[in-house]
Amino acid sequence: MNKLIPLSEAVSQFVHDGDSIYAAGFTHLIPFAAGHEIIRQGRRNLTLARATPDLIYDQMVAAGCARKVIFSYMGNPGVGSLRIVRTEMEAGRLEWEEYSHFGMISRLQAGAAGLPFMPMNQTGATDLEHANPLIKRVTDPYSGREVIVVPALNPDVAIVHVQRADKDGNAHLWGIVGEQKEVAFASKHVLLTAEEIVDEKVIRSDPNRTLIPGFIVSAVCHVPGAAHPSYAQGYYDRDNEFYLNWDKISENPETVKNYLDEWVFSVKDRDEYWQKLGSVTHNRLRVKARYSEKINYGSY
Amino acid sequence: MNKLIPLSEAVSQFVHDGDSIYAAGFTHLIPFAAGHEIIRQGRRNLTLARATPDLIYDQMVAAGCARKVIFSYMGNPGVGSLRIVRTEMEAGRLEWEEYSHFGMISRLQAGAAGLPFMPMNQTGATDLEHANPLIKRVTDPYSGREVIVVPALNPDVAIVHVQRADKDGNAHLWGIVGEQKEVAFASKHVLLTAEEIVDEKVIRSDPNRTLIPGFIVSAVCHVPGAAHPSYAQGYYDRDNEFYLNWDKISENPETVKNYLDEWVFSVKDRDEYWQKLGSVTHNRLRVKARYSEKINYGSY
Amino acid sequence: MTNLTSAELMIVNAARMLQDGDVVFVGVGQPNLACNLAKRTHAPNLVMIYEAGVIGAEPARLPLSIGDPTLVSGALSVVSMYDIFTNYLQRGNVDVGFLGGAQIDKYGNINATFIGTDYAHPKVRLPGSGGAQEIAAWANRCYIMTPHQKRRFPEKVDFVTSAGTLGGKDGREKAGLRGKGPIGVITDIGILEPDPTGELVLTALHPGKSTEEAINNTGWALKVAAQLRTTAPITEKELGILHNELDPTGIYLKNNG
Amino acid sequence: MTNLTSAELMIVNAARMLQDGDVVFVGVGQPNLACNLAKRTHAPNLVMIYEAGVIGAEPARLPLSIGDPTLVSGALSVVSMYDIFTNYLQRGNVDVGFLGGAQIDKYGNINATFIGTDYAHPKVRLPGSGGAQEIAAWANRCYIMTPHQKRRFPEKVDFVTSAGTLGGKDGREKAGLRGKGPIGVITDIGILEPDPTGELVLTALHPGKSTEEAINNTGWALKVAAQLRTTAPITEKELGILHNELDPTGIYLKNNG
Repeated sequence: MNKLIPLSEAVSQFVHDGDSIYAAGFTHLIPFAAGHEIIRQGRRNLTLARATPDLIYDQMVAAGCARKVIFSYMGNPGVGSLRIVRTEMEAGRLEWEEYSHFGMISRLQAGAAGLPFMPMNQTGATDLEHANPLIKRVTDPYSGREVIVVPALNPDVAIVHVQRADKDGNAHLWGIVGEQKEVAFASKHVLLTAEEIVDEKVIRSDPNRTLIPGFIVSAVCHVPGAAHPSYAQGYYDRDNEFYLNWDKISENPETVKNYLDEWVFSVKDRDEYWQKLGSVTHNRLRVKARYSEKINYGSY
Repeated sequence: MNKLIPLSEAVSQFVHDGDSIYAAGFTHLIPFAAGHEIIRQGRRNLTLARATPDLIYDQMVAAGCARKVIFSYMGNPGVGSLRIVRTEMEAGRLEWEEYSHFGMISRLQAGAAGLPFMPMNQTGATDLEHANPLIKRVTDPYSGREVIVVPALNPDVAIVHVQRADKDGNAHLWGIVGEQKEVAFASKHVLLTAEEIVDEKVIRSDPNRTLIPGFIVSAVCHVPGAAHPSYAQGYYDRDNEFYLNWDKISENPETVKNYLDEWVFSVKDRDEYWQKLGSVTHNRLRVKARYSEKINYGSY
Repeated sequence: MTNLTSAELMIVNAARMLQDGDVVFVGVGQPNLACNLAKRTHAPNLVMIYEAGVIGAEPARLPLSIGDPTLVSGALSVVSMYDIFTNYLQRGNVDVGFLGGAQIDKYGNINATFIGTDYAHPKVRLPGSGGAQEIAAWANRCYIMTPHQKRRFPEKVDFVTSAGTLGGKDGREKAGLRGKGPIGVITDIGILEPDPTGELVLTALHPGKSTEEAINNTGWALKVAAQLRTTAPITEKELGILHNELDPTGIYLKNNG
Repeated sequence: MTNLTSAELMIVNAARMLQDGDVVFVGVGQPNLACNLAKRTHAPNLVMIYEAGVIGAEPARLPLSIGDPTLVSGALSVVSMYDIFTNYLQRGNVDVGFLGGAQIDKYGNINATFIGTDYAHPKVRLPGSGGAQEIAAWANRCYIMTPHQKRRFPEKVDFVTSAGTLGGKDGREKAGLRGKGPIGVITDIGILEPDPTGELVLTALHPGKSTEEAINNTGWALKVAAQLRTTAPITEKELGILHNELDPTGIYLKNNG
């Protein structure tokens, strides 16, 4: 079934005030375009879950979209502090719920699998367990020892950016595939953005590469460059310079406001954003090709 | 580290009387060559675990290698009864332990993950739970409802056949990848057979395709055709004719003995077995190429 | 339309129960033919998935096993068995499952494990669950295709490999099962469906079949629904697709069991 | 060999603790440099894995983040985060983990969560665990690289993000942890290692550093091992690889903390 619609329409249709959102991607394929569209459409009281809130949630929190964050590492990866989320937490203006990476991904795995919880072995570090009452214990009936358990996470909306998908939403991903599959299966709706929309034949040429099947997808949007300043393996590089710049921008509410005005509110969509980045940035992020060796599935 | 050795040496070094074995592969890539080598070397009192015992365990049970089977579907897939295993079970000469497919694969998933158990939702069918005391219940601390749990399965030896591996054991698999990854991580030793030994560069050209990393592998053996009468996607077809023939062969202990004499004990190795199959069979199983579309990882 | 085989009657009537867009957990043999027939008639967007991990197969030939390589080449996706049973089945992404077994009882419980009275000493040992235990519990709805024979329809199965209606909708909800369970048993005489208490009753007969035939070939006192239907006659088109396209050598069409 | 930076001292001494064939859970920055240095000197078969899911990376440039695309292209394998934390880390397939945090206490407990007295009202909110809680528990052995400063070495951390020695080997075994925990803290003054009770004591000094320096920069009464070693001088070869090959622009080498 053809689910190809513009991103603005997908956000308007599937993201509502008060929803819980999981914008997927561990460093890789972070769906910034959808995040910006949510800011533009002025959503409020969202619960924003991500292992690493990253710049995308720092910006959404700055724009006033969020009531709460759920996370396992609240930093600007490779740079340092995630200033806005941190400030709001320290000021008591933002609720939060915290796990380790493994706790977070176990919640998603349970959610994807249709299980009520997932077990994890003990770590000897019990302070987080005391701080977060959703982290519980269960006795292993085989050894009599306790394991740690976390409850399933089933967000209202998964936002997943992929390298290529067909118009039905069958998606190929490669490179770091962090928690994309788990988030897609765990969520009630899946909003997909893709660097390329390809013919179904391309997807069917390599079925082991399809991590997300179309029939769990609600909307497919063709949005090249959607991950910038994050990256899409094989398409463009991570904009490390911007990650460093954000550390400066986010020091001051005024510069943050200016950034949002200029790069989110004043641009219509990701196309305009990408053009605005300019050729110097385009060239800096350009990547030379390095292809996989083909494999033979055989004609049976 | 180069782990490339002949299959006879790998079996002699890593498979011992009394071991628990999991020969992996759901219909696809079933490691028949290793099974035959274990029969030739006369191993005894093995515990043979597989979701579907398939012909490989029917033959190993016939040859007297096994003390016990652990399974979830004891049939000749697509044909009917698995006569030898069935007869031995009915006669009380073979111990068994039984799960559903999901129970079996959950045991492997727990074993691979380093967890003591995995939870599964209730199915309303409780007779197997009563027949197998290893299937237990745990109370979900979030809902107060019970879930079913199964204990980790950690076989002594995983036997896994793959399409291509480098000499260190880094392995690419495609097509049906049933439980190969889980079995490899769950087991104490991994014995790998491969259709092709390729340069490490081929593996590194497509890291998302590598399901088994070399550092968990004990031995790598170059054994083309190792899966016959099962198949290797892209290399040769499933020998459905033989699966149908086995239904006849296995009706009678005499014809089984003759089969083992002719096809296992009287051939030195898989090369000789493959030659003995002859050109008519080779032609019947030959597969025309159908390649995946390449992907671009980018040169960073 | 006389001289229809049992296989034809069951396959065509099963195909008609499938809806466009259904995600179906397919077995080999007759269920596979039913799905492919539905896909070529009223349900072009039906998605076939297999417990071996194949999603959206478009087999170029009739597969002998659920792990046949023809299911893989050109499929939409191939995933691990763990993913199939968790992300697909347990999570509720499977609309329809097909079930079968040596015995089906009054409440839709199925036995595919053993015949006898003692699990440890089976008179006849059957293959066991495979995926059936979970399919019966978690697919949104399940169908059973089976020849209508007394020995296949005992009042109570020797072993419950997969759960039936558990006393109807409430019983399954109370047991925490997400799917509706076996909502249709398609035989070569007619169709059985659970009444509100979960008991399988005769709700339809194929043209030319009688209530007596159904009752006489059932191991419990089979009730007949107040509004007994007659299934629509099988069309030449349906038979044509089955015989000319799907199973030209008649591997599964001539098989009556 | 005077005028060595803190970074050089820590990176080279950490590299020397790695063994050939070790599977190392690598962080970016200094641990990444230590691993690459070891790989180019005494441990050519060291396997670098990253919590982002990358196994056997051979980065062509210095990665800024643990999810950098240069780690992926040409890696041996790339897997999901769930697999990294289960099949690799929890299963016991990781030999070495690197840990870091704002506070490290007498028993090797690390705080990377918050500074203050009330979790719900942090004075300074830090990033939190990321992978650290599980790395500290399940990697076979862990190393910590940190500048030797009193505020970083309090007697007791404000929050235990990752567990330390838990009273030594027995304590960790009793708690059901598979790894040995933090067995070496490499600072710019020397090396701390747990004694049999799990308390971190000074076991080595870098050339030219003194016991007093170490004691004065530690927040608890630091004990000195009976057999205090001096670490081997850093060689020109080691420095050459670091400055000419691994971090030519000095991003992590000039950083003293």
